[in-house]
Amino acid sequence: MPRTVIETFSVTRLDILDAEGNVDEALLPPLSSDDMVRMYELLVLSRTFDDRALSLQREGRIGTYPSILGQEAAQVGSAFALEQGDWVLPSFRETGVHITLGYSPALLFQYWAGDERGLACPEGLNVLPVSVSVGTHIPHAVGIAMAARYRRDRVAVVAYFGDGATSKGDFHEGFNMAGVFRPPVVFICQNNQWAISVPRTRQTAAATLAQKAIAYGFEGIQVDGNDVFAVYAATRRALERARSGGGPTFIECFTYRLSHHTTADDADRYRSASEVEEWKKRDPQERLRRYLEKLGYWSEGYQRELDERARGIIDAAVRAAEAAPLPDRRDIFTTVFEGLTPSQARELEVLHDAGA
Amino acid sequence: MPRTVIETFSVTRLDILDAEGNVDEALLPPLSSDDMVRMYELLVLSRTFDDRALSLQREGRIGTYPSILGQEAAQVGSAFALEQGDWVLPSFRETGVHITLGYSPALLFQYWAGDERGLACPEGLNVLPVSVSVGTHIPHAVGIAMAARYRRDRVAVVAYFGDGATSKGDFHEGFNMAGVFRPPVVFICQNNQWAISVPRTRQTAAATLAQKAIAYGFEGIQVDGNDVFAVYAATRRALERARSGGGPTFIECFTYRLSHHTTADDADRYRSASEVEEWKKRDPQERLRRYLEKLGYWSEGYQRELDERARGIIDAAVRAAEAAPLPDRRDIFTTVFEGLTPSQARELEVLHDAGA
Amino acid sequence: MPARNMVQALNLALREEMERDDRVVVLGEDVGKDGGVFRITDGLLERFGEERVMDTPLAESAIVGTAIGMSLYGLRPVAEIQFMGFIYPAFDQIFSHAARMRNRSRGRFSCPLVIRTPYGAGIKAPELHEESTEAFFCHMPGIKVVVPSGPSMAKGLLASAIRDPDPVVFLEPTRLYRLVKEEVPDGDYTIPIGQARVVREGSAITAIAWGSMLERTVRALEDFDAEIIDLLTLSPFDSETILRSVDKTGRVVIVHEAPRTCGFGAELAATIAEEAILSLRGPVLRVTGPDVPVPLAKLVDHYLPGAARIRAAVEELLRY
Amino acid sequence: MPARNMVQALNLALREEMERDDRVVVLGEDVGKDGGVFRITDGLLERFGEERVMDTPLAESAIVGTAIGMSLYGLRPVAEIQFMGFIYPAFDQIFSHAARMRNRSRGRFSCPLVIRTPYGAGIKAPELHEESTEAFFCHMPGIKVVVPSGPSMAKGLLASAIRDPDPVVFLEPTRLYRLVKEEVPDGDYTIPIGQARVVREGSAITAIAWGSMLERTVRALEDFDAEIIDLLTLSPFDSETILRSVDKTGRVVIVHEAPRTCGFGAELAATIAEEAILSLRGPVLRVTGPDVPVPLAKLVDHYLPGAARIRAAVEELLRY
Ligand SMILES: Cc1ncc(C[n+]2csc(CCOP(=O)(O)OP(=O)(O)O)c2C)c(N)n1
Ligand SMILES: Cc1ncc(C[n+]2csc(CCOP(=O)(O)OP(=O)(O)O)c2C)c(N)n1
Ligand SMILES: [Mg+2]
Ligand SMILES: [Mg+2]
Repeated sequence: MPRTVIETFSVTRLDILDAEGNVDEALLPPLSSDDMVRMYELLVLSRTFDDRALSLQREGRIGTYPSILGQEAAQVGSAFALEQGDWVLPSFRETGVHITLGYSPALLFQYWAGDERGLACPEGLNVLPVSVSVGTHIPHAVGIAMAARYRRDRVAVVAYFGDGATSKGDFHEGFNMAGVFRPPVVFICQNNQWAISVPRTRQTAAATLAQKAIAYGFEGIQVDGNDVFAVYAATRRALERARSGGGPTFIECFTYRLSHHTTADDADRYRSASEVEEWKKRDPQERLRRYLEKLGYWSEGYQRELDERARGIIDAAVRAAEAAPLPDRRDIFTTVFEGLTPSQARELEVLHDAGA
Repeated sequence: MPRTVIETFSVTRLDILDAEGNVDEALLPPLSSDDMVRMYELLVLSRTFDDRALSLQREGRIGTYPSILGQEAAQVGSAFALEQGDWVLPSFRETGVHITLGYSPALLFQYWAGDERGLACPEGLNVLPVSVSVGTHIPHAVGIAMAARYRRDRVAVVAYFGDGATSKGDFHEGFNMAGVFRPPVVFICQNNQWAISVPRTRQTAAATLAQKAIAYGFEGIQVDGNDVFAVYAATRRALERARSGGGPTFIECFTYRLSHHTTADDADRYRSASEVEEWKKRDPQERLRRYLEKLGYWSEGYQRELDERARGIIDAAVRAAEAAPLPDRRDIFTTVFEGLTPSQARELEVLHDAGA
Repeated sequence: MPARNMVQALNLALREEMERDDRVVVLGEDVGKDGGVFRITDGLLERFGEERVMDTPLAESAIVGTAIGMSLYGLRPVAEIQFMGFIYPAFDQIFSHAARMRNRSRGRFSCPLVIRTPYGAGIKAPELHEESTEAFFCHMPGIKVVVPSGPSMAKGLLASAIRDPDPVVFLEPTRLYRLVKEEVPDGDYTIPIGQARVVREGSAITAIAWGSMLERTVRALEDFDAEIIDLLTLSPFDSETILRSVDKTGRVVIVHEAPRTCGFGAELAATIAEEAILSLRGPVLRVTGPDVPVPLAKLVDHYLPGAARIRAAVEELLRY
Repeated sequence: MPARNMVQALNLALREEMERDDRVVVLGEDVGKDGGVFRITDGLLERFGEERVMDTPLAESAIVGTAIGMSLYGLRPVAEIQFMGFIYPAFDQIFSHAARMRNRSRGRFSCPLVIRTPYGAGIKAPELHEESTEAFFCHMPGIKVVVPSGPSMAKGLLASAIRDPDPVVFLEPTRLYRLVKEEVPDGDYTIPIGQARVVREGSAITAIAWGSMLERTVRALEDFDAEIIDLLTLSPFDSETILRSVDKTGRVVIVHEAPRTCGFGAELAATIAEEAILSLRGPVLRVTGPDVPVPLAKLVDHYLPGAARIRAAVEELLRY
């Protein structure tokens, strides 16, 4: 009766496309050249949105905005693997996911300008409103996936969140529930190394976030989150597993938040410029560009044309968002319940009369 | 850039005393024969209390009571390793811990009879009130341990909870906090295989509970929870680690709840008699008895004398508990805050006047 | 109509709604094999299977959180929280998500779910097993709060709650579970949410109560000319029925077992002070639990409003 | 006395209390290196070190839970919840433990801790960043609730909260953080918990407000003979000061930004309807947020009570 080893576990990491634009051909997922170009264009479009959002915020035309700079591959790569009909639960920093899924950038601008109508997901897409409360949407993904399976729909569900969210009780309760019921759900953590000012190493003493899945009896994997192919491949495999009844998967995308936490934050207070510089070298867009260049799909002219196209799309979105009439003040009442309550009906009148 | 293994983990289990009363001498912790006899007597006393509590409940003399039958070794063995001054946070099923620590059985009876005064821990002992709300006391243990370390007190903190508690958000948040701050805390889970009607296998898909510590970057170990020496040895080692700045440890005591969940439960609705029979063969008290018998410390006469002594202690405790005057009805106000609030002062008068 | 206690009535409502609508599913701790610690879900697992009756891990936030997810997908989950004292870990899910998903998505998504939980004191159970913190949930725009007062109300209101398009917190007075039997109709039978019930007409005073305090109020006031209102829905509550009665009687006593300060009685009294001040002949009195945690068995009877205190309040009012 | 805004006043209070008493420690998300997202804890880490100023993981329940543990051991933790909208995950810890530990242990253990959190609307931040759900915490026997209305009140009340032997929820009106500067005394200076403040004497009407609504109420009623009460402590609240004023004026308007139903205004109105009914000349009016979630930036101004609504209520009352 010695002290016996009763279980062993390992955590693996997937890398396909390196910072110089070299790929591991053996691991490259089946993507056509059109797909790869499309991925690149989505990276560019997401970054263009992000850039514009930061300017709009500075000009006071939208409110606080969380930049995705540096995280585009984690977002585009994972969302690219999704199918029509899948359900997506973003956190609050998923511009690249929204854009990849075809969620209108105009709606996104509207939302960031403080207009709830921006979160009214168009029919045909199943993108839940952003969850401002960190990590608390994770159990919803489990429930949606359980319901989809009950309905025998071949739908998968993806929840996005950050490294900070892994400390939340709802992360744990949701993951544990997912382990027990094994519904078709994929959890994607963008470990961007920071939760506002708290570095990953002080968020948890675990060596990796991926290993947290061990606690729930399903697979956790780390991928290079700045490698759009690795993110895509891991997500695709997890979605296949989900759809085929294989249960949940946890994907840790190892990436970096190159910008401040939000426009209200000053990251220089808590982290070094040199760390940021190091990570800039691993830029997700640049490495795909290099790869495409090697393949002959990229040229400076193409880039100019692409940038222009992206700016055009974003310009139009900003125009559309800003052209939308102000929401009716009665809107604050109309979607709380299916109908108005008696007290709401009375309040609506007061609001209407006094106007202030 | 293949898929690389970046971390590996293993979970170990400690067994020292088997069901036949054989020990692995190499692993036996340093315990004098007096210690071993004392442990045995505590097992017997705990079981005597438990037995009496069940009868008192049937007679309507106390309220709902959760039996510890089968879990005595996990409780006595772990509490035996504690030192004066250590802080203990029980769940609601720790009679054996209370008794081992010297918490008055009379107070325990008073508590189970519905009198809060039973939870007023005597000075000199640091035993928190039972936490009825499952698992929610775990973060308190972390905070106490952080405070003790801040004070440079050589105090360790032990929190007890069940397998069901491992599903709670507070388990996760507390464990994660403990991993990050590494205070002197030991988490002891009595995995008694059931959370009311939910079996361990449906509580979580993890193969062991011990492996959950991997998520938090500290050690988790499984011990045979019906083996008082293994429990003691693991707890002792964890406490030493805690006191010497080595941070938290998670101990999963693999045991079994032989009785119903509480006196309000009927376990026959959800589990088989044969499972219970299997576990009865691994009775923690019987195996220590066999070992002591082999060593020559046990005889039938000794057992008779011991049983009588235990009954005497418990009889006296019941008498003391039932002799306590009813609590004053004003007591419901006096310890909510340090003083009475104005509204409480008014209410106290109403209560006093109307009396109903 | 067969006589049933509240446990049987609730069980019947669940069974019938599950038969009627395959969107209805049940989840919670011990709701399956064990049939619930109060047996409200007894027999449902056998009848509807594991996909519709789910024994969950011990995790209240995730019970409500996954129920939210199911409701977002179009199901009608009925989540059980084993006792109201364990609903607080799910507070954030209820407040931040169930209550707001419709509004947050401007109507694109909604959460038609029911959270059932045993509620209130008087069964001499351990700490946190006797809570009545209904007022919390009444301060959450987007949540409805329903409290039945007996078997037949329980059945009809639970059916309505399950069919309601919005999230409902459904509070079941534990003390009443097996206290009385009543005629409870089989089949399609609902009590509308949002309507109070005048249990007894009277003209000298209006007494408002709900849940297990209703029965106590009715008994306490047998010898008074009191109009007794069973509130049934606390949010949104039926101010019309209340104001109509207050107009008639000019005197009001509100009875609830929750602690006084910021209990739901405060909202009722405030509404009356705002809308019926000119009808009032005396103060609006609240007979409530005091501002303390619910005591354990030995002292709980000093906590709960009793007949003497209810009558004393009415007698005081009648002097105006 | 130097002029300080509320951020500086709170920062000073923390620094001085930490200097005064080594039991005082600070913990929360981003309170250390970053100095807090509103800079309330700026400079404390440098001054007092990592053992007393703790950047925690993102886990509100554990922030409050570990603070409870520290307080049980005799420390005086000040936990920051980054915004009130993220306090709900810690609701169970506050309700089931902080509020009850003293009572549960019959006085053997207690929880002298402070939970600070930015509170209220008006800064056009994202969802859940503009909450004012103070009423929840006022319905928790065992918890005190304090809301300062300006820099000097903030400093004095925070010092009192930290020295208080019981748990205090300390709500900091975000909109006021940098709105005004005031003379704020250095050194040992406290404002007692449990006492309201008559900000302006008057005889025609009593207006009660707290937090950021106070400033708005004062400005709205400049031209009225209103007695204005700054409540400061919501639990336990100072009913004496209120009733004395109502006795004098006979008219009351209560202003708060939380949704009306079961907001703290309900308790005030109910208390007045119970204890001062004979002094009242008209209804007790509440000017509050409506029963909806706080809207985002484009609509939030239609949510918050404004000067026009406050004046309209007063004018209505003056007609009685
Ligand atoms: C429950 C909750 N607590 C606190 C906050 C405030 N807050 C917003 S984002 C954030 C950090 C989130 O970190 P992470 O999960 O890593 O996501 P990231 O911002 O890096 O994308 C915090 C603390 C919040 N939104 N929700
Ligand atoms: C938060 C919470 N939820 C639900 C309950 C009701 N309840 C009491 S004990 C129990 C099961 C606990 O199981 P476990 O943690 O394994 O401890 P055991 O009873 O086996 O000792 C449940 C669900 C509770 N007390 N607290
Ligand atoms: Mg992050
Ligand atoms: Mg168990």
